[in-house]
Amino acid sequence: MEEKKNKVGVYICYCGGNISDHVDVEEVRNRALKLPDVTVARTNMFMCSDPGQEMIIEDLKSGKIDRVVVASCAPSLHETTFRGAIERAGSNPFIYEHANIREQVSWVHHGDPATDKAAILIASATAKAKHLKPLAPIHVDAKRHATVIGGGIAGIKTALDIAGQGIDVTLIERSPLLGGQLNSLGQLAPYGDHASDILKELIDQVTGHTAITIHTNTKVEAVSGYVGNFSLNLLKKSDPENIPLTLDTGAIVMATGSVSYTPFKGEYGFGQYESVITLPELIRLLKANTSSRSMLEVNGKPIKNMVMIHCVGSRQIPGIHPPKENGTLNEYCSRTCCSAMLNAANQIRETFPETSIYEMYRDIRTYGRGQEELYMQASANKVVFMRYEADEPPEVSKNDDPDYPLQVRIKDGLTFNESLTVPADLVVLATGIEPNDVTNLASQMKLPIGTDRFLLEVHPKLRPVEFPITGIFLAGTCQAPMDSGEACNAAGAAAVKASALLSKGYIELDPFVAEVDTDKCQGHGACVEACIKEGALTLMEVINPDGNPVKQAQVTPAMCLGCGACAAVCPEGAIDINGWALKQYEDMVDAIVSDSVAV
Amino acid sequence: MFNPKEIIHILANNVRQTQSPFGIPKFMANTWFKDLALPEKGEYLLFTGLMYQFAPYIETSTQYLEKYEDTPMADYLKYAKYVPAYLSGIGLALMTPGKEKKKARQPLKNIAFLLEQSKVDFCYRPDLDHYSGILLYDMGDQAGFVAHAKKVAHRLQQAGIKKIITIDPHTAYALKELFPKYTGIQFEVTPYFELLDLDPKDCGIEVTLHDPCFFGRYLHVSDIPRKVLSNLGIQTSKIRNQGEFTSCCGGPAESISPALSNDIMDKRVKELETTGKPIIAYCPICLGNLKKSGANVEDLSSLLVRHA
Amino acid sequence: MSPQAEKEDNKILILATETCAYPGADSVGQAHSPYPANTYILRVRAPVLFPESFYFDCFKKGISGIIIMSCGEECPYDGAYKALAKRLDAVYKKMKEMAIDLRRLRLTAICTVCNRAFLKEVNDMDKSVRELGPPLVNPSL
Amino acid sequence: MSSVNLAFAKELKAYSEDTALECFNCGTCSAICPLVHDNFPRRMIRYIQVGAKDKILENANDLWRCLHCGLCTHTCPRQADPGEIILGLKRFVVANWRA
Amino acid sequence: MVSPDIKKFDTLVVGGGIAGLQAALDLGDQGYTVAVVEKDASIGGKMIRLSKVFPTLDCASCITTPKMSAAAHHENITLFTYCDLVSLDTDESANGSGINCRIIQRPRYVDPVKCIGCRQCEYICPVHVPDMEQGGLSAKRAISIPFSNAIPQLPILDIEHCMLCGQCEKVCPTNAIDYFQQPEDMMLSANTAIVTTGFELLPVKTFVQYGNGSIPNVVDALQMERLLAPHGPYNRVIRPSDGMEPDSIAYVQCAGSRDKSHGVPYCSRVCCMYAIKQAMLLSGSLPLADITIYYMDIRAFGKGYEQFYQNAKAMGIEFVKAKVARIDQGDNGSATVRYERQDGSGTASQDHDLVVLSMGVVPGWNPEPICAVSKSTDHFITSIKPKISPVLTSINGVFVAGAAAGPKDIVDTITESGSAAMEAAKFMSNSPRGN
Amino acid sequence: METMDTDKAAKKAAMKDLRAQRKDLIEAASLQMKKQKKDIKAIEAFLTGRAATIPDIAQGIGLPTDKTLWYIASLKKYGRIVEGSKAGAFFNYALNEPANNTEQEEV
Repeated sequence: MEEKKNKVGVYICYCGGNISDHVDVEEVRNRALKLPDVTVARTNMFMCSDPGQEMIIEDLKSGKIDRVVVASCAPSLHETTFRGAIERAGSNPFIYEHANIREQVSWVHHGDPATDKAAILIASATAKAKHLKPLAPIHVDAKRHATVIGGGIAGIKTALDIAGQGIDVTLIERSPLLGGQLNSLGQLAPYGDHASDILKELIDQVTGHTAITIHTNTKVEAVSGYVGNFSLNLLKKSDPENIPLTLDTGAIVMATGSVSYTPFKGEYGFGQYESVITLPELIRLLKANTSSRSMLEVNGKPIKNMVMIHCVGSRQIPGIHPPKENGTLNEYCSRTCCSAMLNAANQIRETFPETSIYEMYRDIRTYGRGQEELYMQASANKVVFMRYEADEPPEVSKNDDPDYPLQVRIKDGLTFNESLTVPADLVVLATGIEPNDVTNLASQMKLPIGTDRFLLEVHPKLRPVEFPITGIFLAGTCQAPMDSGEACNAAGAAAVKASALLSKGYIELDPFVAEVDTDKCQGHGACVEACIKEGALTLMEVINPDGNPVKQAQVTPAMCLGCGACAAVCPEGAIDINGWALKQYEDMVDAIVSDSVAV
Repeated sequence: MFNPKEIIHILANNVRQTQSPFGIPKFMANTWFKDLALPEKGEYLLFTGLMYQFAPYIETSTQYLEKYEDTPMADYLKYAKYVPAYLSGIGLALMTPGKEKKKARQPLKNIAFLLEQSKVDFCYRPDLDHYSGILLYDMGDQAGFVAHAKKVAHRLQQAGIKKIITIDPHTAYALKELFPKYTGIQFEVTPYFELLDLDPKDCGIEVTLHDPCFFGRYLHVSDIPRKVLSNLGIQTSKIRNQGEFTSCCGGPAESISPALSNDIMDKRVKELETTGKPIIAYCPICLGNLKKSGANVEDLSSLLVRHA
Repeated sequence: MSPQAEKEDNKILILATETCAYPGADSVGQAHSPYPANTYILRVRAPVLFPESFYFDCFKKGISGIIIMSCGEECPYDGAYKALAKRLDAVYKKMKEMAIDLRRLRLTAICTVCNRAFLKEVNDMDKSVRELGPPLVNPSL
Repeated sequence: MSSVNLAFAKELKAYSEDTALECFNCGTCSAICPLVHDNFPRRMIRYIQVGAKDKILENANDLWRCLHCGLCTHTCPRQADPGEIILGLKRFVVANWRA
Repeated sequence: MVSPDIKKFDTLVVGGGIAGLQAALDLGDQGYTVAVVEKDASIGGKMIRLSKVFPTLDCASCITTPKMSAAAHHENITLFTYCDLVSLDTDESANGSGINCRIIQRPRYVDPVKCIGCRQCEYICPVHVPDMEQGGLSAKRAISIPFSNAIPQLPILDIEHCMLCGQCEKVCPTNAIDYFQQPEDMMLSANTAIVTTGFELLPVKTFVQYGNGSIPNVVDALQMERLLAPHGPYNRVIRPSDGMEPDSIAYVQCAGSRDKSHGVPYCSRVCCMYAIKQAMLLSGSLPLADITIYYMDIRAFGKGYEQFYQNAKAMGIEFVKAKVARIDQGDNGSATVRYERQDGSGTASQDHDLVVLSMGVVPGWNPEPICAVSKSTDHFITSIKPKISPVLTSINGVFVAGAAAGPKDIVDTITESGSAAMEAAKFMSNSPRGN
Repeated sequence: METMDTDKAAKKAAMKDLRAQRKDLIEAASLQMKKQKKDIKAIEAFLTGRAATIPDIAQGIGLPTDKTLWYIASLKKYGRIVEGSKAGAFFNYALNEPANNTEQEEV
């Protein structure tokens, strides 16, 4: 047997049956041991657990291994865990390679093919591992400054929180006014706080804060740069000469907010009958209403019977609800409307006792603290509830009765599916939440957008306020519908991440960037031509060991994206990506085609 | 099922004419105290509400109703209203076996004895002991109930009564909750077992207590008889539906649908019998109903008297 | 036939981008949707890394089919996708010359939640390579 | 198809505590009722909520199947007191018969 | 005067569940020192005990373990597990900060320094005790590590069930067993505190309707999580009464929530989604089983939740709008649920092989009389500014996050924990006592 | 040596005291352990040479089915029992032969 040059340790996880139910883990271990570079192969019920990690640490410390391959779940879950373990063993975290044998093997294949494939993936990871070398994170100076895009409550709160940590913040708002959607709200569910009071408190703080610069009426035109060193081009609408402002910043928080859904013409009679209005319109009416009469008045007319219809433009179902002109459908729940509807109903019933209210819902979603109480209160206030199914929504039509210009017919689930008619003189539609269209900005910044058209976080639990692009975060209703308190929590969470990132004044980045083999580089310049990031790769004159000036490629690591466009074109194979080298892939393919471990 | 309209009519008429829902004249039903020398003055008035006394008659009438439920005969019920109440009542009284009537007296005698043993300063005034009208209330004859309750309450008030001992749950509920609400007259109402102060013993037996709905759920006093029993060393077995969650014996449905009543009763008896212990009731309706199903049941007062 | 060939002739190599397609494949796993096991997914930062020769080497080594699962226009490396597309044009051209069936190489965009698209691509390729068999590319070419 | 009538709840007020609208139609009362019968008492309560007076009078006899045992009231998650509502309806119906 | 025995930290986190760990990590990453006080023997809270989590269906353990591990190894974070919080005082005179607390670490009867986690003691121990980590459905030994991925990996000797036979002591290779171990009293001080004490489920025992916990095969949702977890008591879903693979499974929603008669009038917020999630997992592992969810309103309000619900419907999971009023023991180990058919066709009794109760969520900790932080009528800790910063409590410098401030799912909990860490950091930046 | 002996003696005395202190708990635990030992023995005897379902085992040894499952689950956890094929809606359980001398978590 030949002496093993590399010392790769292979660690295979049972994942509590998740893997071992379909992959013969012990068999895979035995096959891995036969691989030319593997000196140790071990298994564990949970590789990510402390005892699992401890195995790796022990083997590294005792010198049995100098490269680590863990075969377990998707690398997105535990790559950092194992890199951390390697670091704790005093080794360089980048001597690590991951084999994904759960999401890409045991959960999709069964029986012998699963075991064979797991073994091959480990062989291939091992082939890559032997080329791994210790790397050091790239140190990038970061501007201790953050930019918050969007001046609604989430944006304001984010700005205040980051500034509270002694970091300068610029807050950018497209409209002339800070406060966003909260400006159009009145008494908030469930505790009755006034939106205006909340805004006043926060806006006073943010405008008075010395570390916060506010640009209202300002649009972000362009974004460039990278973590710690972003650059934004701003355009002030008030500026007649349209001179763009440039802003250098270390981190960006997207807090671009949302808008209320606009029903299409004829949706529950909207745009067809003037007595059909949206919930935001009702809230505006309530804010403005100073009448001391016992009935709510709309356009001078007292309202005797009001029907409120839930889930308008939310929870839409393909095949039942017609899509918008652009083909979109709001399949999500808008989260806040149930409580807002009940809150409005309670206000009306308590202020205008002669106005009766019928609420037609699919599910009452008073999920949060103090919200079920709103529902109870509405019942105590004699609001009548009726329930409809998505495929048989209430029908709003004209009524012959002069007292009630409209009637709403509903097949009421609560009344044993009987058809009931409610005469009405006002119909209010609980219109949902839609994200502001930030496609332009998002595509410039490479931010993912979900199928629901909201900005998409990396992972709802692991990294709920982060984007895959380092240094850019998100908060508030640009991510999903949420109420004011929830948006503020998201703001706090985004702010804490941004603060941690910027607090030191420098950032450590993944070292996966291009590196030039100066022995091989002949200065062709093909790589520089192929490079997609301006400034990341340049041709420089250097003095070769013979003392002669030659041209050679040089990488600016903080700028390099690590895409590898350069590696593909170098005729000498003199440039490659650290940790993701072309050579490694070639060897991986060799391991895959060689069936040595699959027998 | 009988037509409630007819039943209510008869009951209301009876109460109006004879102060008794079944038309039984009080002098015929209320005789339990006659051989006891009960004090006529005391801190508390013992107020039986005549429920224990009426129980055997209810049973007789149910037997007849049961025969005719859901038969064309049920329709003849409506003619009952043309028969004077006291006549039908006396008929009912005559049809009820004397043995049953005698048995019905025993709990009342027991309770008087237990109160004496517990040195409760109480009196009994047959002239003040009236039916509470509760059945009218349960049937929805609000006007009939209020008219009757007002009469009863006024008499008690005029007699200067402040504190009342009740024995059955229905009367207790009527006097405690309904009288203040509908007559505006309030008494301090205490179920008899709450006043018992018996010498502690160690009987070492176990019984299954069936809580009446009104004591268990409405008046929330079902833990008190348990304490009284435990003081005598009598364990009460735990069943799923007890206390606030007690199951109805079916009794109150008797007059409208004896079949339904039987159904409910049988289910309840089955549950009570799972423990294998003697069953104890403390409501005349429950007692009668559970007995009817053949359960081994006796009144709480009888058990207490035996071990006090 | 060699014993190895009996094992699995038709290997499919999938180059899946780290930000989109690779988590997309994970998402298929999370949904426990089965697909052929002759697929080998390599996590790549951007497929622009691979020179033309890489693909031919793969075919020479015995890989039956290659699917490049990129981020498409969502690619975090601005411009990389264009370069990749251009390179693949050249690859296809050469494949034609070498009489390698064009179905053996696919470029597609797979997002993080594109389960159905992923399955379709994989199954289609599997069908193709089963029909075509292993590539017989002259190693000297 | 019938039209709702909110005024009915007001009419009932004279006979009962006004708690019918506290009910959120979970059906616990009907399921727990020893009557084991036809969505009772929620059917009645729902008819009060939407003001279906005619339906109540049509099915009035059902009310007297209620034993007033209180189990529904005890288990009502909204404490709408269905037992008392049924008693109130009995009073309303009796008054209606007598009227 | 500061006694040398007092351990000083920037922030004290009460509760080492996902909320506490996230807050600790967010503070630790900013350079603040954090003490995490946990009552259980392991950190990880409720989340580490779950199977998979909605709406992404990734395994709870896979998301929790990295955070547990990161917290355990973080240079700025110190864990105090198996500790009772005895007092938590705030010294208002110290400029609103000045948190002093006393904790008592219960004895494990195992020396944490000597123990190498080899589990020899566990294997040799002759006494079986119900494993509450597995919902009591299987047994562990009287000395055992709490669960496979517990942190720290130290066994606990259950003194109530120990025969003192000495076998574990004999077998231990490092002499780590210490039968004489005493509770350890510790004093901690900090500038800020974050309360992340989580939740508990209402005990089934108190529900007569559901049989007081005495009807076989009626389990609560957390027990069901264990049945579904790959390392659960049976490694598969079978009935606890006799090991039968259930053919029909029912979920009883709002079991104790939205119910004034049980003193929990509020919505427990997470039950709809976890019931749907469990139903989906079940239909994966038992494709032929009928799964019914009895509900009042489906509250799928979060990001991706409604689509998750619609998927479940499309998968054939039956949703019945009804509140189950009563459960009785049925034939052959089944449980019978009684409910009203909303369509007007009367009352129904349906037998199921397994019934899961989505029990109401109640606070995991009552601050009285340990800490003066105020509670609301729902007994959860009061949030004084629910619209601006839900993490602020009645005490300056004391913050709250996660289910301690009302029932909350993991997504909202993690975000709120970040928010609490932010507020604590801000408080310390502004406070003269801060670092 | 002498100090060690005294240490040992002191430890012994302390253990004696501790046992006296915890007398009731120890008695209860011992009783429980004996019952468990008996039950487990019965299960193992029943399963010798055959696989059986929970109802079969329970009936065979006269234990309630839930308690039987509890034991089986626990024995399975520590590798003494393995789950076998499905028999109707139930699973067969068998002894893990050859009986492992060293206890291990099931994998």
